[in-house]
Amino acid sequence: MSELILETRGLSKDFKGFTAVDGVDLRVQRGAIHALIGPNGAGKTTCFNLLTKFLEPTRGSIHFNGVDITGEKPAEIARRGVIRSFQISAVFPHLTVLENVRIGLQRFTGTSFHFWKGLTGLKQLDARVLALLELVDLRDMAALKAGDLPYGRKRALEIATTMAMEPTLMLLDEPTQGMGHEDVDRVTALIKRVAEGRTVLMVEHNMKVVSKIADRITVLARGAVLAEGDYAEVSKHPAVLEAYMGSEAAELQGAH
Amino acid sequence: MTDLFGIPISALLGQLLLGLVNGSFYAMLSLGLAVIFGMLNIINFAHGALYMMGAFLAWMGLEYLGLNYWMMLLLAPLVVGVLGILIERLMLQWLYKLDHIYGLLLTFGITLVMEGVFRSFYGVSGQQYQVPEALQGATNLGFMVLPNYRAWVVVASITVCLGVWALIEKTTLGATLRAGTENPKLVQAFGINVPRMITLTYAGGVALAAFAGVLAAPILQVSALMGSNLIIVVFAVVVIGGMGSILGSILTGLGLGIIEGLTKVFYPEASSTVVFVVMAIVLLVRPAGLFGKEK
Amino acid sequence: MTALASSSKTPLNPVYGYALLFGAIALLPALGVYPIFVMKVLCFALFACAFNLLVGFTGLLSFGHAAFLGTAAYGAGHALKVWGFSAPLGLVFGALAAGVVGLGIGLLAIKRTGIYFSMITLALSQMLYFFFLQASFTGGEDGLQSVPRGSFFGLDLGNDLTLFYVVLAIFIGAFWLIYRTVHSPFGQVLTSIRENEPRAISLGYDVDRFKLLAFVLSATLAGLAGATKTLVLGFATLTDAVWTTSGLVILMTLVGGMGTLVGPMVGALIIISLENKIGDLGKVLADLTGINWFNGLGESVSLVTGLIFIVCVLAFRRGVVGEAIALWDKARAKA
Amino acid sequence: QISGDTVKIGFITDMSSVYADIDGAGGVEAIKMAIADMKGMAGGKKIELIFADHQNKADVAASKAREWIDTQGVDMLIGGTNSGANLAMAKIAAEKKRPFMVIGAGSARLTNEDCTPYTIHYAYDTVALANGTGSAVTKGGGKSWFFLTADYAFGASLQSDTATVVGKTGGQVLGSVKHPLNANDFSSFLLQAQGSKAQVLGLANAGGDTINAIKAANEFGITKTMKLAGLLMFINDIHSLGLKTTEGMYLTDSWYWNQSPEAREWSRRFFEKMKRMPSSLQAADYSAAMHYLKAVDAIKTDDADKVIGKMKDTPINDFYVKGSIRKEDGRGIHDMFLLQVKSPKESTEPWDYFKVVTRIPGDDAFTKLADSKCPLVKK
Amino acid sequence: MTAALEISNLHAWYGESHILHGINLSVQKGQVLTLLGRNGAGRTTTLRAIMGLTGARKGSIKVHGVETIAMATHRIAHLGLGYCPEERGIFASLTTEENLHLPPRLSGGRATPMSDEQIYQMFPNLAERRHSPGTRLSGGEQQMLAVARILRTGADILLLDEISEGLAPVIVQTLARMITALKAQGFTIVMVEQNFRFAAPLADHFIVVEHGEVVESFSAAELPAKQAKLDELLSV
Ligand SMILES: Nc1ncnc2c1ncn2[C@@H]1O[C@H](COP(=O)(O)OP(=O)(O)OP(=O)(O)O)[C@@H](O)[C@H]1O
Ligand SMILES: Nc1ncnc2c1ncn2[C@@H]1O[C@H](COP(=O)(O)OP(=O)(O)OP(=O)(O)O)[C@@H](O)[C@H]1O
Ligand SMILES: [Mg+2]
Ligand SMILES: [Mg+2]
Repeated sequence: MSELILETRGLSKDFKGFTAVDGVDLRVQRGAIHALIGPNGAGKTTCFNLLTKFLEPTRGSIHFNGVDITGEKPAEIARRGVIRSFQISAVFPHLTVLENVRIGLQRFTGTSFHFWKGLTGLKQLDARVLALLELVDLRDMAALKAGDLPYGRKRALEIATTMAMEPTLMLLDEPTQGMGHEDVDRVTALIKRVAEGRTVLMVEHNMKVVSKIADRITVLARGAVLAEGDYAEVSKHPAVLEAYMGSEAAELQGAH
Repeated sequence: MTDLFGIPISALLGQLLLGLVNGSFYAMLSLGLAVIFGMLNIINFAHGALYMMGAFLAWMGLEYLGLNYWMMLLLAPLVVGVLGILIERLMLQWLYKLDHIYGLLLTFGITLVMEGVFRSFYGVSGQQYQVPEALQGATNLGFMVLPNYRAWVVVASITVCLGVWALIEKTTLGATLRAGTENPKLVQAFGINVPRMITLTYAGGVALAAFAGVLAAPILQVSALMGSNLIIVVFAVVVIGGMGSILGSILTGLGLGIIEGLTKVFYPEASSTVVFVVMAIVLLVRPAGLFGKEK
Repeated sequence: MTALASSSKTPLNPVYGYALLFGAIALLPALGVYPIFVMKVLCFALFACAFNLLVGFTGLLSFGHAAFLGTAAYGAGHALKVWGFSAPLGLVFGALAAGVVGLGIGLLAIKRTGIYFSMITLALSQMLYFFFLQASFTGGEDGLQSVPRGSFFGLDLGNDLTLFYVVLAIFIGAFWLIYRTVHSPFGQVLTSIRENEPRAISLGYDVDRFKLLAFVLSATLAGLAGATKTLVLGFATLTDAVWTTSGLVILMTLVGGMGTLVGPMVGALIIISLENKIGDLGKVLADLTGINWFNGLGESVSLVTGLIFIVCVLAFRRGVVGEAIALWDKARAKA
Repeated sequence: QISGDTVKIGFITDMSSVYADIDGAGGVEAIKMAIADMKGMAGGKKIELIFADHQNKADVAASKAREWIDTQGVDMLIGGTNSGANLAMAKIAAEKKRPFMVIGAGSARLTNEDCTPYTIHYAYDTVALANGTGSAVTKGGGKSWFFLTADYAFGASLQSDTATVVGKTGGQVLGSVKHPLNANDFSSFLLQAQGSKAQVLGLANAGGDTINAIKAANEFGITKTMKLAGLLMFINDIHSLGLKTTEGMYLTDSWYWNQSPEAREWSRRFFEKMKRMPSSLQAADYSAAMHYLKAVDAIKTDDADKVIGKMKDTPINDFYVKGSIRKEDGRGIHDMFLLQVKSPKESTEPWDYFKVVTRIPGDDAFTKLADSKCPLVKK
Repeated sequence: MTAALEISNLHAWYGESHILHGINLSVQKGQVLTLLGRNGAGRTTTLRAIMGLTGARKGSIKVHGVETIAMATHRIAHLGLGYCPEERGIFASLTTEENLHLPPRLSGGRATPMSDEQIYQMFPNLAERRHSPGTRLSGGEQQMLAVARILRTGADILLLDEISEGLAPVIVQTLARMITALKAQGFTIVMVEQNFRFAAPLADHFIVVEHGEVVESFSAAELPAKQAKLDELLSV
């Protein structure tokens, strides 16, 4: 298999004459943690929505593992192993933590349309669910309603559910947004841990997180790729400093 | 004389004109629904009942107060508008944060209550309302004799529809309304009392329904149930038009009136279903409706 | 869902609770309760439970469920009366007919959500209503009359009591199926779709197909209710198919508690009793208050129904059973 | 031996919907008048009346009837308006063996295909209306007809019954157009009717549809070129439309309050209570209740079969009609009247609406026994 | 003298995320305050909280001495606030001129409202495009429109969120001149800026926000002394 797990060519999205994503060529290496950064409204979330086909691209194509998936439906793409999380927390609030993760695993049993069956068949999945919860330190909370979890824990649960899908490519939209310091550190470590053996593409504003774990960074601005490289390269890139990190920061840096 | 599928062209013209009369009602009612939906995100099920109330007010005005048609054409929408304010302030405003479904259910409940009240006071066989003096008689158009009142209905409702359209598309007030549907929070941050604007929009929307009701009073029997069959057809009109544009709801309303009129000639049995058939077809081809925007 | 979730934590298995409930219902005729009334309530309870499967567990508010009740009522009636089907076959035929209609309407409506979905189901069911009004086999305004009861696997259904137990058995069977569906792998996916549809999609579920299956299931069960009603009352009329009946079933579910398993049953009981007894209630009120207007209350069912709707939407959204569960949860949280 | 020591009459009709004015509360009052005229007693026992609104729903009517018989000990049922509801009630009454007197429903099926030994169709039926209006109008010179027909079973049977009569009496049907039930607008259909150049427009519909059709016919000036004939209309419809709109229309009814001194006398009493003149149905409610109570009083039992026998044996002779109930199928046989609506000038007092054009003898008006489709009739 | 704007211990939430954790600041009449901080630090949220546009709010916000924490958004605005949002908030269904005329005159505004002529003089681009739909304007023009729109209302406290973002240097210079002019006219201004070079010469006072808290607060005079600290706080 090729080195590239995901590649987009000229990916664009217009909203009523306004181009939110403008000819983006994104190349994600297999096994990398790839960060997508950029100012607010740069088109990052829109990019995610295009990659998972929650939005229909206006132009351009998407290739996953060398296959053109531009024409596929969201659920099909998910079944290929491209699983996303959402910018705004996305758990199933009235299901328990355990059930939340089990929904993810359940799809592989092929019984999802079986309305006449009891839940006993699903119980056999519980061991795996608990193992996943262990991974995100949620095992103790397995019986709680997901809606009752503190915010940071919900994000962790979301990651566990995403993990249950055995994703080859995880798309995380601002996984640390709205979290306190300790939660941020925890989730950062968690992402690092779960990224082993798979590929992660994440949107993140917190540069601490990005600098710590991202292998590669793409900077978007006004819908187009502004720069690409590792953290050291990107953080020195003048255009990036200008558009995202602030040119004065550089000036200040230069000043001392 | 030339024929089309065995029907003389002149007769067909007459039927088209009559379809336009019915279409005027659809247009006015779906316009009100569209305005309300645009601002409040509520499907106003009570629209039919308020239309009925408009017709009743016309009748009551004449019966009890001796107020003539023209007075009531002004007063009935005002009274219903005030009722709309009460409905919005006392009930609807608590529902905006909830699923839109609750607005639909609440206004459905209001419909039942209003129909029940009018029914318990006036029965159902209906009241008689005369065509106003000035509009009695008919005009011979050559291909048909058109009662003057029906001509007035078309003129009045198209004028009102275009007026509302112009108000919304061309004035500051309309600009505020449009902005309010786009981004209510920001508009409020500019110091505009958006909740009050919403209340007044609702009042305006239902006043349109009442206006249609007064227009309908001399043509139809004024009865408690006159709105309840109409409203579902108007819903279908709204689905076909797509809730997006004001102009869309007007055009769809008029267009469907005409399609219905033609059906009455060629296949009268289907005249009550044709709207729904059109709806099914439109949904298959364009799920968002003719003028609607996706999502 | 909440009903089960909370009771599953208690040591008492909910199955015992249901057994107790149905046992009590089975005894009602012996206690002198009019069996036909109970059967009617059971039919509507089934109708409401089927409806609730869609709105309460899938989050889709259909405003056209009368279409399924009506289709099955006419279908079963025609099969029993004209084609001479046996009672069980007639019921199955009616339910399946409703299921097929459900598939058709579902395919058109499922693409949209929220109020659009409601309006489309409403309009399509109204179209079906006009069809029933005009089709010759329905008897138009007069309805399809004198449908024979026949026998059910050798049991003579002419006897009200026999019929009662058969209807109860059908109800229990259907309720079991609903219970099963809610607590099945399929039900889990439905719940997840209702709670967060985009998330469910991102987990690889083709939500439209799940919704469609839920819609067809709900239609079929609503059909079973309609077919059973025809069998009990001996006729099928336009009332079964008219849009106000769709409104009624929403009210039942709302009053009882959307998304609870027993709620719709309670709602059906309350609303049907109200329809039957409101005249008496009016007389009592008139005597108590001396206001003569109350005497006419019996003629104002729709007014009272409307008021209940308003009160429920504004102040009582969880319904009787929903509120009870909430109280219970609160009390236990304190303990 | 009177069951439950009371003679209990159950009256189920439309009290809140389209037909509420024609029968409804006024019907209840009429029956109460009958009970009062019996001094509240029949066969030495108290008479009781219970009534209910069926909201024009057959299922409500049937469930009520069944429940009353099963749990309230109702001895006799009077059925108000709505054929569907009455057909359903007839089934229950027959099953439970209770006399069932149909007043407000018009469907001739009640004594034809769906007849039972317990059904008495007392006041009128669509066949009688068709015979009355169809033959009288045709004979009176309205030779060519066009029908405006409500598109459901009842409308179709009204049309076909009338068309048959028109044909028999030498008239001709030029065409018809079906309109949906509860149509909101009739102008288009009327234009088609006008295009037919027929002399008579037969309105084979009921209630609100008839009313709206007549209004539109006036508006489009169709009343100037065509005669309107309402195939199922009552005085209350004329009342709500007004004479100006309905002037000159024909309709058939079993009774008119101003037709005789005794009728006037009873109607004044009714007017005292209801502030409106009675419809033929309300008069028939009184008459039917009275006929039943007198039978019970005479034979001192409320046993269904015996009372029915007695009622069929006794001629009816009151302010409502002079006639009888046919033994074989329970059809009430009496004269019918072809009425024409007066012009506003001709009307001298409130509710003075009709001229009696012809009296149609009962034997001509109703289905002949030979033509009956009732399985009970032995041929 | 009461401050034009005084905030103490302000907390704010978006749904369940707790964004502001006790912000304290105050601005005197006629002063320019600049909020600095990294992406996502909570500066925009501070402005939105002042207008009552976040979810729940707690603490105290006084505008000209009037407590507004429990007020409806439109009432807050009428105390004399003009808000220019980060996303600009140009209405797509309105023309440029309609956008400009949308905000009404504020009853409590103390500044002299600018006339259309004055505004068009300041932003000639807008005059040219007054009849085209709002979102057809270029990003820079949209930014001008968003600022211009609140100058007509008579608001004397302006909340400006990243107005220099995405604009060509010339326009940024125009804006800088405009702010200087406004300041001279007595306007009170609270700015959120990423562009330090733009903000530095304009502001009387600086505040650095980090994770929803004020971590530094100093006046323009202290700027050179704080440079190193700032550098650390804002560095990426
Ligand atoms: N459905 C839509 N219709 C119209 N415009 C949209 C739509 N969705 C997004 N946009 C616009 O597209 C642009 C990019 O939005 P997007 O959500 O992708 O930004 P982002 O990079 O994720 O920003 P943030 O960091 O604030 O989340 C924004 O200007 C936004 O307003
Ligand atoms: N509507 C919202 N819902 C949930 N979280 C939000 C919302 N808007 C902003 N946030 C989060 O609140 C935090 C503070 O955001 P804010 O917009 O105030 O940052 P900022 O300092 O203005 O940065 P910048 O504008 O440069 O991104 C961020 O983590 C952001 O993701
Ligand atoms: Mg985003
Ligand atoms: Mg910001």
